[in-house]
Amino acid sequence: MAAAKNIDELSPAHKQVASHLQGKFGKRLLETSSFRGDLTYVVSPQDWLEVLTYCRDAEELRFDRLDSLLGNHFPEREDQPFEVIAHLVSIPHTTRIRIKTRLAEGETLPTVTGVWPSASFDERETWEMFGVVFEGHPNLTRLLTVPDFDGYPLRKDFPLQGRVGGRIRWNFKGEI
Amino acid sequence: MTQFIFLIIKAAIVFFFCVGLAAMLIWGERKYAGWMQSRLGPNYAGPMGVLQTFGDLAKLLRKEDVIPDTVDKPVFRAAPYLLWVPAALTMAVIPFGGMDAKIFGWRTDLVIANFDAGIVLFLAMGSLAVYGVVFAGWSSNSRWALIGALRSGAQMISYELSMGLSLVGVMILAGSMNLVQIVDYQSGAFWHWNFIPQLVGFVIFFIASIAELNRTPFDLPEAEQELVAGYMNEYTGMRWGIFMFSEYVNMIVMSAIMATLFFGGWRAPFESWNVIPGFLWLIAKMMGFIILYMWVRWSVPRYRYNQLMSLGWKILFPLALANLAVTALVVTVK
Amino acid sequence: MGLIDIIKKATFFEILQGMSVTGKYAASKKFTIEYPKEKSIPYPRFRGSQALLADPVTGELNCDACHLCETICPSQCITIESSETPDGKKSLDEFTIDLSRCVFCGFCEEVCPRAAIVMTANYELASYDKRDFILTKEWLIANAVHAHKELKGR
Amino acid sequence: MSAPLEEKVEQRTRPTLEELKERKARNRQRVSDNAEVMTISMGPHHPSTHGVFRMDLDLDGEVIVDVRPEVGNLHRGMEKLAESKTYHQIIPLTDRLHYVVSFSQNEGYCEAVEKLMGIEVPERAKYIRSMCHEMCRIANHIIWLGFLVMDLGAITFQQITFREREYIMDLWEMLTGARLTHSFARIGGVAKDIPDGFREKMAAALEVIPKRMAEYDRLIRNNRIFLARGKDVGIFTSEDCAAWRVTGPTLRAAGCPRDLRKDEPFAAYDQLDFNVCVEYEADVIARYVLRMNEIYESIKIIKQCLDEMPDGPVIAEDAFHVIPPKKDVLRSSAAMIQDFVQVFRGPQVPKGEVYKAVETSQGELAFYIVSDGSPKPQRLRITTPCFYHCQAMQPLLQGEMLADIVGIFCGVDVCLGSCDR
Repeated sequence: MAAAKNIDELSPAHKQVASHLQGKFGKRLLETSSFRGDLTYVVSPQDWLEVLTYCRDAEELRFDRLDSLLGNHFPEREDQPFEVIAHLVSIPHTTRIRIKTRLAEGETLPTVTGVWPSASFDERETWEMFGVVFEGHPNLTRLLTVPDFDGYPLRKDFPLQGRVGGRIRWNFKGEI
Repeated sequence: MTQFIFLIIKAAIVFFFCVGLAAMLIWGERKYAGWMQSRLGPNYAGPMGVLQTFGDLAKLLRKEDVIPDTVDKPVFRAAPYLLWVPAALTMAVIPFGGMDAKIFGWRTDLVIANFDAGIVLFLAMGSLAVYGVVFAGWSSNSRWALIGALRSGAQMISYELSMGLSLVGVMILAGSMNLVQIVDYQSGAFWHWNFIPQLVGFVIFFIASIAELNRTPFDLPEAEQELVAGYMNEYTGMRWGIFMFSEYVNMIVMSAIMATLFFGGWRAPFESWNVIPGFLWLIAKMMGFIILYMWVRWSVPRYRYNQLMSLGWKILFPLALANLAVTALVVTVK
Repeated sequence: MGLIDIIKKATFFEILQGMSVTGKYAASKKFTIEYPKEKSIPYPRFRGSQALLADPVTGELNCDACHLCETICPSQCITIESSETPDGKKSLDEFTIDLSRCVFCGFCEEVCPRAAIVMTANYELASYDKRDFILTKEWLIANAVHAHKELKGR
Repeated sequence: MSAPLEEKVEQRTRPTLEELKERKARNRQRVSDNAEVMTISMGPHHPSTHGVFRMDLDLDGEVIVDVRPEVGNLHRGMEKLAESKTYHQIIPLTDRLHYVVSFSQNEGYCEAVEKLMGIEVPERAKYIRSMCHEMCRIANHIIWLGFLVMDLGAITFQQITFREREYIMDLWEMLTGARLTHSFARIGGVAKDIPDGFREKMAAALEVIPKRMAEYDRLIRNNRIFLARGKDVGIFTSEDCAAWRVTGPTLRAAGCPRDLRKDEPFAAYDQLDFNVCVEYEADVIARYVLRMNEIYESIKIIKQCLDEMPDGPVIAEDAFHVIPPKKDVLRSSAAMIQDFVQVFRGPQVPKGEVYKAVETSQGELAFYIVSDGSPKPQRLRITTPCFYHCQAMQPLLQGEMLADIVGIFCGVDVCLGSCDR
C-alpha cells in the first residue's frame, strides 16, 4: 500500500521523518505522497489519535504544534466523501507534515483537543462547516455562524444563493 | 440687608462663573488634547471651535433620554446632580480677593462665606460627591456600571484619607481652618506661600486630587478602555452630559482649593504686582492647575486597581502621616 | 536601585519626560489636512473611481466591449451590454459600474487590452442617495477629466 | 543600523521556563476556590476588543476566573467565496483579512499558489515583496504600540502613532495605488515596479521613523505606570505557545527564536541579512520591546532591499499562469492572447494540494490550497494567526485582573477580520 511517490523530492529532514513513521506504523499508513515538498500521509480514522499523539511525543519527530486542522468535502468519492487534514509543525526540527484521514458520512473522529488544546476552535469550525463530529470535544458548538444555522456551508452541495436558517433570534433575557 | 443682597449677587456670579468656565473647559480640553496629538481639535463651530460645547449641548438636549427598564429610577435620576452640586458648594469658601474690598463705593468681603470650617466643608463635600458615582453605578443595575461604582467607592475613600492628612500640615502652619486666614498667612511674595514648606503635602494633595477627580492615571471608575464608561454606562443624553459637566466643575473647584491653600490664593507672586485684581490672579493659578491636569491626563497610562490601592495606602498615606509629623514637630520647636 | 533611581522616582522624572514630548507636540505644527478646505492630491497610481477613456483625436471610445474587465472583476460590479455594428465590430451600448460593490482593486484597468477603462484620481464619491452609486457610461466618460495625466496620452 | 534599544534591554533578565511558569502560577493564585463568580459579557461592541470579539468573563471581583472567547461576528465566508473565483480573483479577497498588513496576506496567498503551480518568481519581484513585507511590519508594529498604550489609558499615543504610520501609508499609495487594500502581489510577482521618486521618499520615511521612535521611548519606555501595567502580565511560555499555536512576536517574546523568514525563507529573505529578535520574559513588556526591536530590523531590511535590488521584470514570464503586465498587452499580440486566456479561462493548475506559511507581523499565516485541476481552487483554507490568538485568550487571561484584559488582548495582536475570515 505505502507507495511513496516522488520521495526523492523530500529534504533530508523529511526523509528521516518518513522513514521513522514508516518503521513505526508500516501498513497502517494507507497512503504516502509528496507534492511540491509537502509530505502527506493518510491514516484510517481509528489510527487518527494514535498517529497524531505519536507524532507529537516521539523524540525524533517532535511535532509539537498543530498548525491547522481542517476538513474537506469530495462529493465525487461516494464511500468516503469527507477528509480531515492536520498540518503538524516541529519547531525544533523545522519540519512540516500533513496527516489526513477519510471519513464516510456520519462517521465520527476522536478529538485531539487533549493532545493540542489549539485544536478546539479548529474542530468546532470543521464540525460546523462539514458536519464531521469530533467525539469527546468539550464544547462542540457553532463557532463562526449563528447558533441556529442550518446546514454545513462548506460542503459542495450547499446552495450558493438563498437564505438558509441562521436568523438571530433572542428573547430579551439576553439569550440568543 | 445690603450684605444679604451682596451675598446673593456674589453667589450668582460665582455660580455662573463656574458653569461658564466648565463649558469652556470642555471645549478647551478637547482642543488641548488635539494639539498634543498633532491634531487641530474642534474647529468648525465658531472661531477655533469655541462654540463646540454649545453645539454639543444642543445635541444632548435633543437626544432621547433613555431610562432603562430595570434601573432604580429616583436614584438614577438624582445621581448626576449629587455629583456636582456638593462640589460647586465648595466655591462658597474660596476667597476671591481681600476682605472689606471697595466695589463701586460699597464695602464687602470678596468671599461668599467667611467661616472657620472652610477646609472641613471642602472635605465633607468631597465625600458627598462619591455618593453620586456610587448611586449612578448601583442604580443602573448593570454589571459594568456596578464594577465602575465599586472601584470608585474604594478609590475615593482611600484617597480622601491622604488628601485630608496632606491638608493638616497647612492647617498647622496657618493655625486655622478658615480659608481667608490661610490666604492671609501666605501674604507676601511667593516664597511665603505654603507650597514651599508643604511641598510633600502639595504633591500628595495633587495626586490625591487627580484620583478624586477620576482623571487619568486614576480614572478607573470610567476607564473607557476597560469598562467603557464605568458608572455612567447606562446614561444617555443630557444626564450623561451632566456627568461630563460635573467632571469639569469638580476640576475647577479642586484647582481653586489648591491655589488657595498652597499658592497664596488671590495674592500676586510679588507685592508690587498686587495692582492687578486678586481674582484674576486666582483664575490664572486655577487655569495653570487645570492645564496641568489636562496635560497629565493626555500623557500617561492608567493604573490597575490593585496598584492604585497599594499606591494610596502604602505610599501616599504613610507619606502624608510623615509630612504631618514633621510639620507638627517643626512648628512646635519654633 | 541606586540613589539616582530614587531621586528620579521621587521627582517623577520619566513622567515629566513624557509630558515634555506631548507638550512639545502641543506647540509644534499640526499634521492635519483640513479636508474639505484643502484636498490631498493622490499619487499617479491612486485607484479612484473608474473612467472610460476616448481617443483624443477622433473622440471615439477606446472600449471594444471585449468583456475582459467584466470577467475578471472579483466583485462582479461591471455590467457591459454590447451589440454588433453592421461592419462586424462590437460596439458598446451600456457600461455600468455598481460602485457599492466595487472594491477598487484595479484589475479592470490591469487586464484591459486597449487602455479604455482606467482608475482615476477621483476619490470624492460619497453620496446620500444609493442610486448615485450606479455609474453609467456617460458618468464614466465624463469622469475621464480626473484620469491620471500619464494615462491620458496612451 | 544597530538597534538602539539594545543597551536599554540589558536590564531585562532571562528567566528560565520554570521561573516563568512560577510567575504565571503566582498570577493564577489570585483565583480563590470559593470564588463568587459574576459573569459579564465583554463585547462584541466593546471599544477595546479591536473589532467584534466577544468574551464571557467569569469575574471574582476584579480577578478573572474563566474566559469563554466567542468569535464569528465578522465571518464573511471567504473560504466558500474563494471556491467560486479563479486564482487571480482571490487576491483582492485576501486584502480583507487584515487591512493593516494586507500586502502580507496577498503575498502569502500568491506564495502558496506559486508553490502549487511551480512558478519561479523573478528576483526583483522577490526583493519588492520582502520590502513590502517589512513596510507592513513597521506599520503594524507602530500602530500596535499605539493601541496597546491607548488600551492602557494614554490616548495621545494612539494618535501620534497613526501619524507615523501615515508615512508608510503614503508610500503604499505611491507604490500600489491604495492606502489600505493594496491588492499588489500577483501570481508570479508583483503588479508594478517601484515608481520614480519612491526611493527618496522611502529614505526620508526611514529617517523620520527612528527619530519618532526615540520619542516614543521618552514617552513610555521608562514610565512607571506602563512598566507596572505590563510587567509579569499575560505570561505565556513557549510551551503554551506551541500547545495553543500562538505564533509571531508572542512566541519570540517567550524566548523561542522561531521566525519563518529564517526557518522557511520565502520572498528574498534567504538573501537578506537580518537578525531574529528574541525576548525572554514572555510578558506584555517583552512583547513591546521585541516589536520595537523588530521595527529597527525591518528598517535595516528595507534599506538592504532597496540597495541590492537587481534589475529585471517584476512578474514571471509564464504563459500558463500569469496575467501579463499591461505594457506588454498594449504592444504584443502574444501577451494580449495570454491576457484573454488568463481572464476567460484562468490559470492552468496541476492537481494537488499545497500548504504554505509566511510570517506576517502577527504570526504565521498559512494557506492550504487543494486543486482539482480547474482554474478555481477546490478548497482554500486560510489559517490565520489571529484565529488562534483569540482562542488562546482563555489560558492567557485566567488569573489576571479585569483591567489587564485589554492590555493582554492587544499584546498578542489580534485582528478580528483575520480571525473570522
